[in-house]
Amino acid sequence: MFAQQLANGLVLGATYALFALGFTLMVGVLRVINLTYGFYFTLGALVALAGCRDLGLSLWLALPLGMLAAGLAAVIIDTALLTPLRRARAPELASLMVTLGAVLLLYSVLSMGLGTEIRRFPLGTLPAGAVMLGEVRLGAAQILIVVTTLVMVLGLWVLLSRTRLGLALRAVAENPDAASLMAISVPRMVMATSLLSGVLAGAAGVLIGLNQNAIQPYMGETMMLRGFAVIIIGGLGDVRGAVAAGLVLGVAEVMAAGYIDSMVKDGVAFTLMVLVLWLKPAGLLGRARVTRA
Amino acid sequence: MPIWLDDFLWTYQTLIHSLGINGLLALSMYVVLAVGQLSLGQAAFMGLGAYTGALLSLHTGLPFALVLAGSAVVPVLAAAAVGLPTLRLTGVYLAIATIGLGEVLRVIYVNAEITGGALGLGGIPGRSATWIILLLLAGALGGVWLVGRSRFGRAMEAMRGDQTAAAVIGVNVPAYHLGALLASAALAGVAGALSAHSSTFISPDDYAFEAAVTILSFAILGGIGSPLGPVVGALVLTLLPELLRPLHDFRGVFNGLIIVLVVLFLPRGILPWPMTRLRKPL
Amino acid sequence: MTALLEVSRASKQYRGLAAVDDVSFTVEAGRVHGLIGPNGAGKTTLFNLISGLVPLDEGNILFEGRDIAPLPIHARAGLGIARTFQNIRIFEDMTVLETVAAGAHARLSAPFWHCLLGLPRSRAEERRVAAEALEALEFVGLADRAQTRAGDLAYGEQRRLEIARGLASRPRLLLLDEPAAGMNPHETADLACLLRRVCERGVTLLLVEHDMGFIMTLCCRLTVLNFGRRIACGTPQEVRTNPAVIEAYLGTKAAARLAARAGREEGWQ
Amino acid sequence: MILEVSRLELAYGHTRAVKGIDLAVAAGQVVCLIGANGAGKTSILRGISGLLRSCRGVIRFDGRDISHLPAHEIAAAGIVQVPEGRQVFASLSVAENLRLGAFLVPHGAELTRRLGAVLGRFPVLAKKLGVAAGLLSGGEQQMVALGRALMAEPRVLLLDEPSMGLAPMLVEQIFSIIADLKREGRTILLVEQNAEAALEIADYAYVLESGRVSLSGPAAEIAHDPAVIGAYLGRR
Repeated sequence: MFAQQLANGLVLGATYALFALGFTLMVGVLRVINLTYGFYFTLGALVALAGCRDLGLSLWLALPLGMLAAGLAAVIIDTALLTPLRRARAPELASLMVTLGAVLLLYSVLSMGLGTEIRRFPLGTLPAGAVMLGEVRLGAAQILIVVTTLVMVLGLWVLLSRTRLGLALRAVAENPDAASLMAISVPRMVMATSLLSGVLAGAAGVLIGLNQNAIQPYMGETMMLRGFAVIIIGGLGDVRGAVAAGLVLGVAEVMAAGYIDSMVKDGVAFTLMVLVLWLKPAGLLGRARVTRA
Repeated sequence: MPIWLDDFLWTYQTLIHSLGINGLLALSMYVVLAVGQLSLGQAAFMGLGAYTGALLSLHTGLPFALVLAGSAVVPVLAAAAVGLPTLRLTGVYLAIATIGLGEVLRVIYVNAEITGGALGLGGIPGRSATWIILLLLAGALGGVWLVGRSRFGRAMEAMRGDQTAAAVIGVNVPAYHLGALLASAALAGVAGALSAHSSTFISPDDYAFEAAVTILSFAILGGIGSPLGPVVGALVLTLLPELLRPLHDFRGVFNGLIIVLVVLFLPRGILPWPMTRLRKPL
Repeated sequence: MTALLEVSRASKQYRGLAAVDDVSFTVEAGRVHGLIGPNGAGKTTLFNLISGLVPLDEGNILFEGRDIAPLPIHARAGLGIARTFQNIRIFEDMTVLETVAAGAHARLSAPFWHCLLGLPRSRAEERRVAAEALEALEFVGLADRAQTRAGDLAYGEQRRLEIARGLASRPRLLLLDEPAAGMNPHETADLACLLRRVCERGVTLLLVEHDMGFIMTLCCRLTVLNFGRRIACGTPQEVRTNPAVIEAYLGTKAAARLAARAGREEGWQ
Repeated sequence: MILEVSRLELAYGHTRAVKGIDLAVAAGQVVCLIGANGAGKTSILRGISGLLRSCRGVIRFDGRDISHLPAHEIAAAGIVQVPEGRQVFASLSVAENLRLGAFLVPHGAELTRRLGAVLGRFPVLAKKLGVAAGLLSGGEQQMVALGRALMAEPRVLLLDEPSMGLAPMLVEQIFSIIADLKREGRTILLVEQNAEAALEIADYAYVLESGRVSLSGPAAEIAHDPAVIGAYLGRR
């Protein structure tokens, strides 16, 4: 019983980590809390759904399609809204506000166009069976989520710490002006970050959409609350922290629902977030940036 | 009262009420923005005030003044819980924590019995007279204006410019952050109670994300040069959908668009002029 | 002479790196005290410790005999400690006059309720503040710029505005972080003159500076830091000839130049 | 002339910082810009390196108009700036900082050769390759900034206040490094507060006053100009 709970918690945590991965990347490299992130999550799920349902594509085609759509949307929105603010060196709250307006606009348009009813992936998109690990039962969607999260976390880590692109991204995160003096094209790096974050959001949308099998325009908005909790608990822009925080949050939610009351579950993220703000505002891992006057 | 005025008030009562209430909400947003912070919890504070006020009116025989006071106190407590830990951090943290507050309160409203669940609360007595709303708005505007023109307003403007430098000249920055957040929660709570007692029906959806963004759009459109800006912003954004009926159905799109356009192209809003405090003495 | 500021055994670490390591020194009232040392020696950190921007790990800081280490930043301003910043920090959107008036914040006493209700006491105080701010601007030579937006001032003017803002609180101690940075010799000489007049008004100055000529002519006492530790303390004459200082900070050439210059100045007298 | 600037105007928002400047740098020369703060020295360097968009005027590099290129393309073309206040990537290691200097060079022998050359010049850094640059002392950070720029093997090096905020001893060291670079025949445009040392090292100098060139000529002549002595050299 406990083992199953723990496994469920870890799977849920993996979805949160997966969701927060791209968000953290945006916060870390672009230095902006981009509230439209949840929209890319929704968009990925909706596009993949349309691919499966209306075009009859297999999941293995629909998934990259959803990821690509989300990535492109992220690039377009960032270029249209945030690039001008970056150029004008506007304060960080201005960027936050612009994405806030944008996300309301985007969701409103989406729900006017599609309605707010819940849509589902057709039966048979995923194999129906399940795997038993001792007493723990894992469904196909859950396994897919855990595996994808592992692959993406590892991939992102390798990208950031082992490649030239990753080095350039870290340089841009730290000081865009100095990075451009190193012959790094800052606009291109910003685009790469947006694309990558959008793709990660899209992947999360498709997989989490499959797992919950309830897709509607505001699903990203609901998920954002967890996203905020994860980036605060993990420390703003800290990829490792985000993964740890996602897992902690998932396990805490499942345990709270199992041992206290299922109603409590939705309050866990917020409670943990406020607790961390009280006790360890730099995040659980608390890795402050190295700077010097 | 002349008959025509009575007629006018009767016909447009709902509109006048929402103008006054939205003006108060815009002021509550202004108070936070004026110290260089951003709260996305104004709708949550408003909702807390609305539910507190409605429940007090439905279950106790308290006079309306005390009901309003109660609706100010409860959001203030919530604001303290969320605001205290973020006071020493950058504005981004308060914004995130307050978005979270709105979502959590929504879950509570929907699940709790006393709040009427997802259906909401009905049958709230219509105790918000027009004059009460307008008097409270005028009082709040006057008070915020006078404080803004005083040494406190100057300290707030200094914090907006450079928080560290303001602290070094003796401004108690965390105290100002907290004070502003609490005052804004109280204003939003009162506005919420007034709206509950004006519409007589409330539901959790009234205080969701969209409401939070709408309140922010008032302040952004008006600009925060002076407290008049947000109030005028609220006026414009409340009247426009009335005048242009089609806008009514596209409110989300419209308010979102307003924020995007104003931040990008008119960062100081439509009333950008700052308050003058000191003139050079002759 | 009494000690206005007494820093004793102050330490501060950042991520295991000692930025300030067991530093003690005393600033006497009415004097100009200089703090010098290589970049990264901990001078700015020490300023931040004194003004309260960062908390002290160990040791204490006495101001007029009172331990101020536990006090928050704004309370130290109230006691009479003012400072300027290495990278100028002004309120760009405020007028010059308002900026200086804001500097007087810690001295103002009109209660919140008076301001909220617009009572006469608060308005009288505002009039007094405006007059005093203008006087401070005259003192630093910016009176004709009173209604200008602070962000529109030229670089040197912004430095003087920061000093005027600091003086507006009527401080007992003014901390100046590289006030002459980025000034040409002409402007530096004007600044030295201004700072001497500030000192004559009874304000004690503690300053960090790299311009050795400036330091040597202005300061009565110097404290030298290196890698967070105090390596010397004394009169400019003593410090200039101290072998440890020459090795860690001045280098032989600069020391020789300073000696020649001091010799010349003595010859003049 | 390897670098030629004509009638350059630059502005921050509405304030014009540079009001029509002509200057030229010949290959192998060290040219310095001196002047009071706010005279526009740093703005000119930022204008040349593309960090600040020019409003008017032409910047030619090897005869090619580069005034409208973005900063990274100018850097790629071979004009590399060491910015004011060093601006090393504080959270990245020294090795990573140096690697970024030669960002356009893919892996391989060329990279190793350049790194070897830079570490040969700054042996202090060899011992600190793994350390986060933000934890170094000011003088070491300046070496990282210089080394990072040299990794690009630039055709023109723009140095913005390399001695700013450094101890007198380190100032001497930095100027001796610049002297070495000059001997090796590198082309340098130097902005310096320390006019005395700058004029000593430079071949040619421009004196700026509120956004305009007030005087220019061979550095040795400028150093003896009475007006310059009074205003910038502070010699008694």
